[in-house]
Amino acid sequence: MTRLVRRQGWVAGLLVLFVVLFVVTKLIQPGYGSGDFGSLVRAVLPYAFAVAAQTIVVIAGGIDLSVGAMMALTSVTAASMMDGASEEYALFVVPFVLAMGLVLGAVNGMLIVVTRVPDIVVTLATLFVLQGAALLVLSAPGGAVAEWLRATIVGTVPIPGLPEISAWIPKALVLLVVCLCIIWIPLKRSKLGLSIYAIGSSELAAFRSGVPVARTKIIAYALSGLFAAMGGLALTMSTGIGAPIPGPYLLASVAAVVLGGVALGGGKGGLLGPIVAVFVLRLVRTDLTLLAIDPNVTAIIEGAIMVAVVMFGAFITMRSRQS
Amino acid sequence: MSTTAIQPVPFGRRLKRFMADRPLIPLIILLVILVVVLQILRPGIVNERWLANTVKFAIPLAILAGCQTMTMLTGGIDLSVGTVATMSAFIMATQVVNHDPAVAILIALVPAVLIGLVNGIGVGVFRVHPLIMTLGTSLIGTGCLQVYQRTVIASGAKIPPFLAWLGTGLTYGVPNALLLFVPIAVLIVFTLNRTGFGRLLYAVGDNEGAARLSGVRYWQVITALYVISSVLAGITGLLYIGLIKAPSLSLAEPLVLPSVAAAVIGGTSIFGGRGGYTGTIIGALILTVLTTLLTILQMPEGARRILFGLIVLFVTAAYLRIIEDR
Amino acid sequence: MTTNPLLDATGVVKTYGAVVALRNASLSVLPGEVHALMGANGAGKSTLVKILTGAIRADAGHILIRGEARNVRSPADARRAGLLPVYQEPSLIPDLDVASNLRLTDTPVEPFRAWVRELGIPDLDIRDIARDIPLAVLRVLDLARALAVEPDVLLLDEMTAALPANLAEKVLEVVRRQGDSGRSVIFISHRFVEISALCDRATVLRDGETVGVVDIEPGVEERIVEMMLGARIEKTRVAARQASQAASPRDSRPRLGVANLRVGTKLNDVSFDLANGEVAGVVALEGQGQDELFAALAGSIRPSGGTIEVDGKPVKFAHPADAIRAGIAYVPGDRTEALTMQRSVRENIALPFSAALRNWGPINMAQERSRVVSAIERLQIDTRAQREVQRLSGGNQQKVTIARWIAAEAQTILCFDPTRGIDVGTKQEIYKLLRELADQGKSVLFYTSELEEVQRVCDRVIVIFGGRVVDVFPVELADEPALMRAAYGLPRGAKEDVGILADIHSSPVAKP
Amino acid sequence: EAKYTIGVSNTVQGNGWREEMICAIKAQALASGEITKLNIAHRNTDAAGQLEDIRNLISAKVNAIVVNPADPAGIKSALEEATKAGIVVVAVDQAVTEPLAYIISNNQEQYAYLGAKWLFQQMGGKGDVVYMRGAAGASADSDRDKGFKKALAEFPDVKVVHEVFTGWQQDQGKQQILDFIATGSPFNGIWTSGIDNVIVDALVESQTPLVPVVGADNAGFVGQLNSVEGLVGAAVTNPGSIGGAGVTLALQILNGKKPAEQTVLVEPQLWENATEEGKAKLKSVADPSLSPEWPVSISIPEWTTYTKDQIIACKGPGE
Ligand SMILES: Nc1ncnc2c1ncn2[C@@H]1O[C@H](COP(=O)(O)OP(=O)(O)OP(=O)(O)O)[C@@H](O)[C@H]1O
Ligand SMILES: Nc1ncnc2c1ncn2[C@@H]1O[C@H](COP(=O)(O)OP(=O)(O)OP(=O)(O)O)[C@@H](O)[C@H]1O
Ligand SMILES: [Mg+2]
Ligand SMILES: [Mg+2]
Repeated sequence: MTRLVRRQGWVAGLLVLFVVLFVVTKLIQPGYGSGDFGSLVRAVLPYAFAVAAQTIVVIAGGIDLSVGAMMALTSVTAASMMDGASEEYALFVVPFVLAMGLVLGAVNGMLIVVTRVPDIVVTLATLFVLQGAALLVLSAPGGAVAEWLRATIVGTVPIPGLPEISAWIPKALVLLVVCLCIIWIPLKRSKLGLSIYAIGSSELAAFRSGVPVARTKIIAYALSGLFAAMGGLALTMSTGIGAPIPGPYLLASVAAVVLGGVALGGGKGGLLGPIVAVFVLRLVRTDLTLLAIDPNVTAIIEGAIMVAVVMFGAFITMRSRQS
Repeated sequence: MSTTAIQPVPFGRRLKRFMADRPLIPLIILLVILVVVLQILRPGIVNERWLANTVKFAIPLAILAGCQTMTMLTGGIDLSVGTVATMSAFIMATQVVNHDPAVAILIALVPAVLIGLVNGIGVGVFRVHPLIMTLGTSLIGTGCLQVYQRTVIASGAKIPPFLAWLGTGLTYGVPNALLLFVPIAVLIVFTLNRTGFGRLLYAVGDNEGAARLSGVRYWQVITALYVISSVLAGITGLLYIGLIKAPSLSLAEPLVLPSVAAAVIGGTSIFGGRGGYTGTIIGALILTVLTTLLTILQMPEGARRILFGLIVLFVTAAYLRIIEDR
Repeated sequence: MTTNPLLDATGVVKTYGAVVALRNASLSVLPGEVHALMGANGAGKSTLVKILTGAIRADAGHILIRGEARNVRSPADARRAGLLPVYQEPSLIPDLDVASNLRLTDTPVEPFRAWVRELGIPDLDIRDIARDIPLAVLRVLDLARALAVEPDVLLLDEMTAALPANLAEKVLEVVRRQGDSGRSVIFISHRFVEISALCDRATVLRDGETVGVVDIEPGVEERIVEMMLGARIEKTRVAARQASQAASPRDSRPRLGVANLRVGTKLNDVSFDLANGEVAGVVALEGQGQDELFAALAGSIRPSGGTIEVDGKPVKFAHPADAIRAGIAYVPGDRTEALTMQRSVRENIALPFSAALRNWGPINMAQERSRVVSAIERLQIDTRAQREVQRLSGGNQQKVTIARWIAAEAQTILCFDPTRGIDVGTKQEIYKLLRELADQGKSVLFYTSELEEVQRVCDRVIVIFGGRVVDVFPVELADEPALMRAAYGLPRGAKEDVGILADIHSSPVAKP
Repeated sequence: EAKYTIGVSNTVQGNGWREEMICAIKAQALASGEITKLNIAHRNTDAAGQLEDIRNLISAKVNAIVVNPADPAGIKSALEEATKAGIVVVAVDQAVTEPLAYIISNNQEQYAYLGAKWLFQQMGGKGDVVYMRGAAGASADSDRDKGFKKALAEFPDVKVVHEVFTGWQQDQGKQQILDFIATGSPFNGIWTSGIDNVIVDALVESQTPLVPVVGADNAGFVGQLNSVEGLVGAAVTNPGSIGGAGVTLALQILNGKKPAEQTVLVEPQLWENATEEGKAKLKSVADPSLSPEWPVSISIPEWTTYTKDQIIACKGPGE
């Protein structure tokens, strides 16, 4: 029990924080309802995939500066492929783009393994490469998206007889949960998942325990690429276009990873924490808008929240270590 | 049983070992190669004027990369340098309208010291990861700057002539900025190699526990470090505004990632405990020359970026290969 | 004998830049034997083990497993070939719990549990995170994990070095039986007792070269030492310390006074004095509170009660810096805790000079150099690979941790198992050094897991059991049986038999 | 009589033009006296982020939204939701594809065309031009590119000798032009996408013969056109105060005065210093007290009613 609290305490704290923020939102804007919650989830979508992409490599002891650029590239690729194409063609585009993310992620991993240059530098270099590639695909925002794809994140999942509840289950949320779980849960239970934690915790010890370090690292980056590609698709699905300039997803993903209780340095944490952290951060944004806070002050508030939460976490660990 | 005779070491290996012991040499060779490529692509470009320009633009980058080098030695990173430099530049340019330049510069360095102090305390006392800590303070700093700029919209902005002289001027073809940079570089190199504080940076980054057992107080070292880093960033901002002469709210932000890259290309480990400043200076020069190279090449912007990424990766990998004697 | 060797390595070469770790090493292990690999610090034992198990690549050499040349490129390959190592450093993944560590290596859980119990740890929770487990237990878990897959060849690199006597006994017991059941063990240790109790043959390395293979029989120790040390032999002969040599403390006022010291639940009520010019030994089984005692005296953790006096003045340490200012230096048993591995020997030794705020300025290089060099000479540190401490062998690293405080002229040195993993020659040097320090009027508190060292070095013995001082006696009375009894919390003069396999958890409680 | 809440969404922060736009919105809201509260979402983000901001504004139940779109098509879905909820949507600076939204915009294509055409005429219809664009992949940049190419097509003897993206960053622009100057390649004119005063600086510093330069109506550049000896150039207006006009339009619609057309284009003007007439105009619009990154056209006649003091104070209702 105490072990569970110790390991999941941070995530639980974040969930509580989210609920508190939700109540606060309701107080600020009594009309805040299921539709607005749907908007929140749709806003969360690209961030959540970006943060999942980041989480997996951070757990593996790396960092991926190219997530934002990867999302941009996959997004413009999807949008330009679907531009003027038939609705059915999208059935081919989606797997193609996902595979592209997987492969490009694996290339990231291979470059790290082969060149032995630190992750942060390799992914900084691929950040430029992917950005460049995105500009070659589309030199300005454009492209299109299949209608059915767009519809997968609009509206709610109907549950017969329970309209009250189903109003609170946006399709975007279902899509998010399904996409994350389909990869994360089997991974977490497999030996591969353990290996990813192992190389993040101690590469030497992992190598000596017989973990194929290079292969595991490449797979971690490949999965990161896959999540980033989902993020790119989510961008295209919500905007209907592809934009070659990366959005603010890189820094946001790093911040959410840390807020979610994943140690930069690797080996610790899970996916749930960072995802909840994303929800919290997006809801803070909503509240700032609802409160009509001076926009120049919002940057200060967001920065301060980030620093304060992380300091608080550091403070707790310090206290618990002393006792 | 006969011991295997010591065979003569092949030339290739000897050369490699020689380079490994003097990591600056391969780095300088890489730099020269880039310059030669540039000269081949655009014959005549490598002239006195170009050299002066390159040095002028490399200097601010090199000083910020110095901040990264020092923080990276302790296993940290300082992502707030861009914001700090921008803040001090912007504040100086707007304050100098109503104050003496010396006073304006002092006012401009106050936020630098404050941000450094907050970073240092966050990292050193509360043990927040430096990446997050400096990211957070740079967000806060940017926000504060936004608020500040609203109060001075009407006051206009000025660049004190001596900063412009320092930033853009040449004396006998040599950039005046070197007057500022050479002492700073000497000071950083000296600090890292010949002072107790420098030793502690390496020690803390390598094994904090060991440093503690030797009586080192981590928070003191880290706080001092981040304050120094911030002040250097502030000074860079003043120099940069002298060079660019256009105060803007994102003036030095584009230098942040390159400053990290310059330190890494220069052989400083982001995991701490290993590296030095001389390599970083060459790293900054390499990046600056590379930027020129790509500006000069006429190709689509996308291809340009791809090439930039590939070359950075290649240079770093080649350099690591050379100095790693395995 | 006609049996073919299970493992046969010849002409193994490994160089690190200018440092030749292995020049021409060979090793041949027969089925069913426990084979000792011996050599002074830096002889290349660990390097050879790493090569055999695929953790590093050799530059040259032939390795045959059951007569076949197999390409062992990684520890995973080695496992498949039936070779399982326990390296000098723990290999459990720090952030995973024990159960996950087992899964990662495909280790069956039940046999593992059985081995762990057999090795003397009855109450292991396999959901504990490896990081939270003490070093000695981790080593045992590493061994149990290796045993559980029933390897053909088990390679144990200084397995017993970090273990307290009771756990070491169990390990020896178990390893012995491995040989009996037809499997082979390569056993590295600097302790001759263990070698003679356990091994059938020994391969001796010197400076990266195999200089001989001998059968272990009574009296062979002398020959092994000769082979190991070569020319160094003469300098290191130091007889066991005679009781009559014990220096009487010169100063009546104690240098260090500890009264009723308590730390959490581990250390309850410890009181003793340490005089100037005295070496006091601390003897305790694993986990009796000695770690906490040393940490509290070193300023690393805060005591929850009691007082510490230095030179008669009460002190409170909030940080190791405070202890250092009071002239108390701490040498941890685990050298990775004390060294900055990527830095030079010189910087490691000089580190305390720069620690205080007022010493952050320019360094007087000439002065520093002379002090560092004299400390290096005094401890005879092998500085061939001095640009990075991590390239030094384990024993030489250990010396650097002590040299630092010799250079800084600390008045009181707290040595926690300083001879862990050190060869005989170096051990003698360290004993001599500690005595010299005492003769210069310094004081030393010395914890050791090897009881025989007590007689050689200490003036007085402080025995700790269950977080309390259960006995203090002069070195004259400290023969091994007496120490062993005391360590188990038995009163002096008690006649109960303390078997080497006695279970500490059910052993009689100390009488106050 | 103040009764409306207006939401604002903008996706670039820290750039003089956008800051002026926000201040114009605030000043106009205050000057109109009809607005109780402004909800401003003003940060650096992409189209998806703008969708989020617009939806938050819908949640906040504003009466109208003034939006500077990150991309015309990318935010259609949120704008649709807004118009469905009965919120008046006014896009400024760029068009949007949502049919029910109103647009009051600077004509970016025309902006580039006007400046480029003037430049090519100054060059005598032939020679080499340096083309310093904005940010690669931004839609305003590609609109301007169309205008530039249109002008270029009219002058077959003009060649683009060097094309780079400044990313609308002063320091990059300066380094790029200095690098180009160092190559020694001759050039006869420079077209910039608003990173202009550093270009003039670079020419002066490196003692290169001055060539005609086209920029935007930023205070710094306008000052240079008036003061730098031998500089011939033109500033094309691209008023940031369009934001204020957006507020005015939104209020008109809320008050039932719908414009005849969905789209109202504010045509750019060109101020040059090649003629005496132009010089006088430039002298009259120059404003050295402004931040050099701010456009000098701080108001748009007929559309904005605030005073200069009000926009500089940058305070909205209730502040
Ligand atoms: N990574 C390395 N780089 C350079 N030199 C190394 C490296 N690893 C080991 N060496 C050198 O190789 C030699 C043999 O080291 P090794 O660790 O094998 O000794 P050892 O016999 O295990 O000693 P000990 O008993 O002290 O553990 C030493 O001189 C050491 O300095
Ligand atoms: N740069 C240096 N080079 C060589 N030795 C040094 C250097 N700096 C300090 N020392 C020596 O290291 C030891 C520790 O220095 P430190 O000044 O910290 O001692 P201290 O006991 O704290 O001083 P005090 O007793 O004066 O308060 C002293 O013996 C000092 O002489
Ligand atoms: Mg060893
Ligand atoms: Mg002193």
